[in-house]
Amino acid sequence: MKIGVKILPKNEVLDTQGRAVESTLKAHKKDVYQCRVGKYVQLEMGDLDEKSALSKAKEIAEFVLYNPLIESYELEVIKQ
Amino acid sequence: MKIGVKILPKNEVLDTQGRAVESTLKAHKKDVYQCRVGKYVQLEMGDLDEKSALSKAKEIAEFVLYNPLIESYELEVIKQ
Amino acid sequence: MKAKVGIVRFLGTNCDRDVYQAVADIDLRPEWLWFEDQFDPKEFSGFILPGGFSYGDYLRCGALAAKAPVMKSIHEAAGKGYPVLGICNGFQILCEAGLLPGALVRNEKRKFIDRWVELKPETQTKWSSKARAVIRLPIAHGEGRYYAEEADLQKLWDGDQVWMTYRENPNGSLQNIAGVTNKNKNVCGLMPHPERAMHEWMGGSDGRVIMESLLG
Amino acid sequence: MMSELDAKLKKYRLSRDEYRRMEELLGRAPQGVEWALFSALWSEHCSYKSSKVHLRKFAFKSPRVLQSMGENAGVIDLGQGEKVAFKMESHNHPSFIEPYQGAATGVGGILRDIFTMGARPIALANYLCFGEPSAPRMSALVDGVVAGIAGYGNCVGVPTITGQTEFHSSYNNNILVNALAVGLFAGDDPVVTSQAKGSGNLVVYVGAKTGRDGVHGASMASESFDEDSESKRPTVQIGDPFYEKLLIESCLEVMKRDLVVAIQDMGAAGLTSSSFEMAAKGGVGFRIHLDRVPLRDSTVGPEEILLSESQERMLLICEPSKFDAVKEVFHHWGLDAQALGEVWDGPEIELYWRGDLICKIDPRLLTDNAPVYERPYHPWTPKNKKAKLSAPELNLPEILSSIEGTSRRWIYEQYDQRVGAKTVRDCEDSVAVVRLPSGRGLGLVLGARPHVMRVDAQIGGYDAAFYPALELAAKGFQPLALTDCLNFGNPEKPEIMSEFVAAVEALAKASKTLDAPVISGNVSFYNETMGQNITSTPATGMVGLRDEVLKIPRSHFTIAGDNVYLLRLPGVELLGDQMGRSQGFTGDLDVNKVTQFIATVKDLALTDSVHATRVCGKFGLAYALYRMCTDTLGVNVGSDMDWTKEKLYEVIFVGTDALEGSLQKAASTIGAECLKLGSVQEKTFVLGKRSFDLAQLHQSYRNGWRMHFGQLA
Ligand SMILES: Nc1ncnc2c1ncn2[C@@H]1O[C@H](COP(=O)(O)OP(=O)(O)O)[C@@H](O)[C@H]1O
Ligand SMILES: [Mg+2]
Repeated sequence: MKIGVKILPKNEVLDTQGRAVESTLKAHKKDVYQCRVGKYVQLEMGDLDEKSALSKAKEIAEFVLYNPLIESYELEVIKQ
Repeated sequence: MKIGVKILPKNEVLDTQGRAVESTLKAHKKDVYQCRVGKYVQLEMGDLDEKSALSKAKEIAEFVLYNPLIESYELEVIKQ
Repeated sequence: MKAKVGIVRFLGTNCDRDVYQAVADIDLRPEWLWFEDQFDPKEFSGFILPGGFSYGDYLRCGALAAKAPVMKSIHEAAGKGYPVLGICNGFQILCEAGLLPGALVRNEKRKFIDRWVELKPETQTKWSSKARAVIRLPIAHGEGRYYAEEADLQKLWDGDQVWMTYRENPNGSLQNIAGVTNKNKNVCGLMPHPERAMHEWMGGSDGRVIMESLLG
Repeated sequence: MMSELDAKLKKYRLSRDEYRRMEELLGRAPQGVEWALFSALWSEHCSYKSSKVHLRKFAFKSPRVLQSMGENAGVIDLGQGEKVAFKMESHNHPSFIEPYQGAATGVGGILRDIFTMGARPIALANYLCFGEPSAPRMSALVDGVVAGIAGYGNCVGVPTITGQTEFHSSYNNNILVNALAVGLFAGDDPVVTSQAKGSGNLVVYVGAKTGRDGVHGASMASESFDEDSESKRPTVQIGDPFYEKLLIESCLEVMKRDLVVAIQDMGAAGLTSSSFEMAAKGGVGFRIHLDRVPLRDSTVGPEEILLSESQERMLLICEPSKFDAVKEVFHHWGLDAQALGEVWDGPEIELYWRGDLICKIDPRLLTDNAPVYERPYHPWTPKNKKAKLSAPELNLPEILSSIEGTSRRWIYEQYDQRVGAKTVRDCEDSVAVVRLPSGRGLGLVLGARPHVMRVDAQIGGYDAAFYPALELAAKGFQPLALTDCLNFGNPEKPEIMSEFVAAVEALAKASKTLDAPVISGNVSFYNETMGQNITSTPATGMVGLRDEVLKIPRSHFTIAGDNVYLLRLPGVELLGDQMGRSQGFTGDLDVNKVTQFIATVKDLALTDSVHATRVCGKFGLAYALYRMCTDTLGVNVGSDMDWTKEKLYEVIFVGTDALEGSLQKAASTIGAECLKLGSVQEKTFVLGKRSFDLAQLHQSYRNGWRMHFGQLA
């Protein structure tokens, strides 16, 4: 079972990368309204059912993968 | 319309961050089989339908977001 | 007998030997503390978490190191009022470990910056009893931009917890913050590197102001 | 039948002659993995087959040299118990394909060459040649290469203290990325070699697991780029500076504790080159079980294991009784050590895969018996020698904002220049200096100036040693030794080979007269893309020594009122093709005179009356004077001079009145000229009849980079 952890910076003050991408896109006439750049972590959990995989992933995310002061996260189950 | 771009190091390419996170998790008895660390980009595309949003996101991803030599990516439509 | 100063080494820490030398230079006794071990703070007069890419700065600077077993002892020492200093990556680790408020995020221009900067000490701490009006130290970081939510920033100023500010902001730090301290002023974090400014031949010796505060 | 052979030869990048030689040496046709072994070890990159006969010209005896060419890095003795190892290496092709990882792994590779000798890396430098800023991909290449060097060096914790960055259209499709590293042996640190010894000793693999990274990389690097290079791409090698840091600490520890017999990094051609070279040097054989190699991906097969260039791996030989201690050290640093097999009397290397012997071969067939070529070349005849050069108009603001002339701060601000706490002078200075434990200064400068090479390969070759030696001398350092990285085009073309031979012979002669031997180096041929060859670029790195570090002359003006002098050796005058000027030179270069000039400059630079010095270089005197200005201090030169031509050689001295006498005396002794140019003044930049606004000049110099690379700055 694979779980994806999507992590995004909380507010735009922090997202210098997102802003840089926005301005590159603008310079090349590929504007978007907003671009946010964060992290994607894929956890291969082995033989767990969906529920236990999600709960273990949540534990891991909160243990170390994200910093609540500056980031928010979301989990997803990855279908093969 | 929001599109998410999930970017991960290609399978055959060494993932330096994933390797370090994996061993930290192991040291804390939170083992996973594998951990890959990449980027997550969220594009706010405005008033586009799903199909055009996806095709514009694809163009953007290939233009600037990912490095085809070492990374692969996937798009997702983000439901509000 | 000279007082022992504990210097914490994580995997990847790369300013460890420099801090060791700086402590020896002011005639104190540096002693290594390994990330997997714990220790009794009583044997030490202070602790330093050196700078430099623990765990490659992977995931988030300082995040992986903050979970190491040695941090339990650092927490304990901090709680008991021992002087604890985090330099650069050490500062990031202290923030990630919750020992100091705020976070250090990527520089505004997204590039690593190596440069000498001028700093203004804003308050006295256990690490700056002899501080002057302005000190000059080198910075070397890619993620040194101090961030805290607005209300928390106000609390920092109100609580006299802003330790040092940049005279000219190099990295986009909120309110020019270069270093902060905890309420007790025994735990301090600083982005610039005092250990790289210990002698005239290094280009300046203002780093002594900070290291020598351990001499009491 | 024949075409099958041809296909095989093409795949393994071997020639028909080489095939015949393989048959002869083996007494039969090559089979199985032997193809891969020959392909890797007989590649230009590993075998130096086109350069070997000429590299011998560098050899001369010097009591200072402890290790020289043939080992992973050269080592010199500095006296007082201190020794340094240093070496320079190219990573041109990989950096053009993937600039960040290419440059990063270049830094990682050169560091391994240093610490594998037992030296702790203390400094890095990089020599970069890029194309025109407007060339396709160029700004991304610049951005990626610099970020890669910074990313690796900063994280691994070795300061980057100097560098050189050149721009020219000849590099548009073939950039150069050369990295240099210096390592220090302090106290009784042993110098460890790669010579395997001792039947029954273990062959041990340490570091990262093996993947398919860079398979066939060595033979790729030995080929010109063509349009289908794109499709031949192997898996990109990813560097992990964090892992390298752990390797440095653990390897130094096992060497210091005398737990290993020999050690070598797995660089180009990975396990193959390390094991075959170690065995051949020691005159022993190995038995290696390839299936014991730790893999990142279980589908990697024996041939790929042999050729993989996965980063951050080392091979070491240890006595069986010490293996547990070795394992413990690596384990402490979070790494694994895995025994692959053992040393035996040999002389063959036996390779096993899942119990079967798949190859048994004498390693010397692949190393000592690699082909050697005398590629055709012509004796050197100068093409650009002129009777007279007319000086171009001085347009200083234009020069200062040109890509050749503008500030490199954007680059070096991204490098940690001070980690290690030894840096005395950093990238801002023309000579970088680290302080040795004895309190003495070790100076480091890079040399080779492509614009001089384009004027004349022979003068350029001399200059590749003399210019850095003079820069060291101007700061009071005794030049000690050189490393080089010879970047050239296709050696099968006689005009390229002629430049190679001319430059190598000139460099060898200059190094001999300076008594500064070339102790290590690297050759990078085939820097040719679609028929276009790069400027022949024999990059060098030179180290020098000085007794103390507090009185080193500055590179900029320090005190208003100081006198400004010029010490000039008559000889060669030169104009480079920068900014579209036509090029050429006049006069002859007298090797002995230049050497004497350098020695004199060094003695003068040690006198107390000297406050600042600078060697004049690109763009001539006016540019050099500008580069000495600070925000507040400039210079007033009374009379008009030749502002734009380059003279080989001249040095600006700045200091008190007392300086004049010693300069005059020295000048007359060695047949040089000494001119008093003027004096240091606040906020002034006056050259004869012209007066410039210093603040505006600073703007040109500082904003130039942004003009050319707007999106980066
Ligand atoms: N790639 C680089 N890495 C580090 N430092 C560099 C690099 N390129 C240039 N520099 C630094 O920039 C400064 C200016 O370079 P250059 O124009 O060649 O002047 P100089 O004549 O002083 O060497 C030098 O001191 C050099 O150390
Ligand atoms: Mg230079």
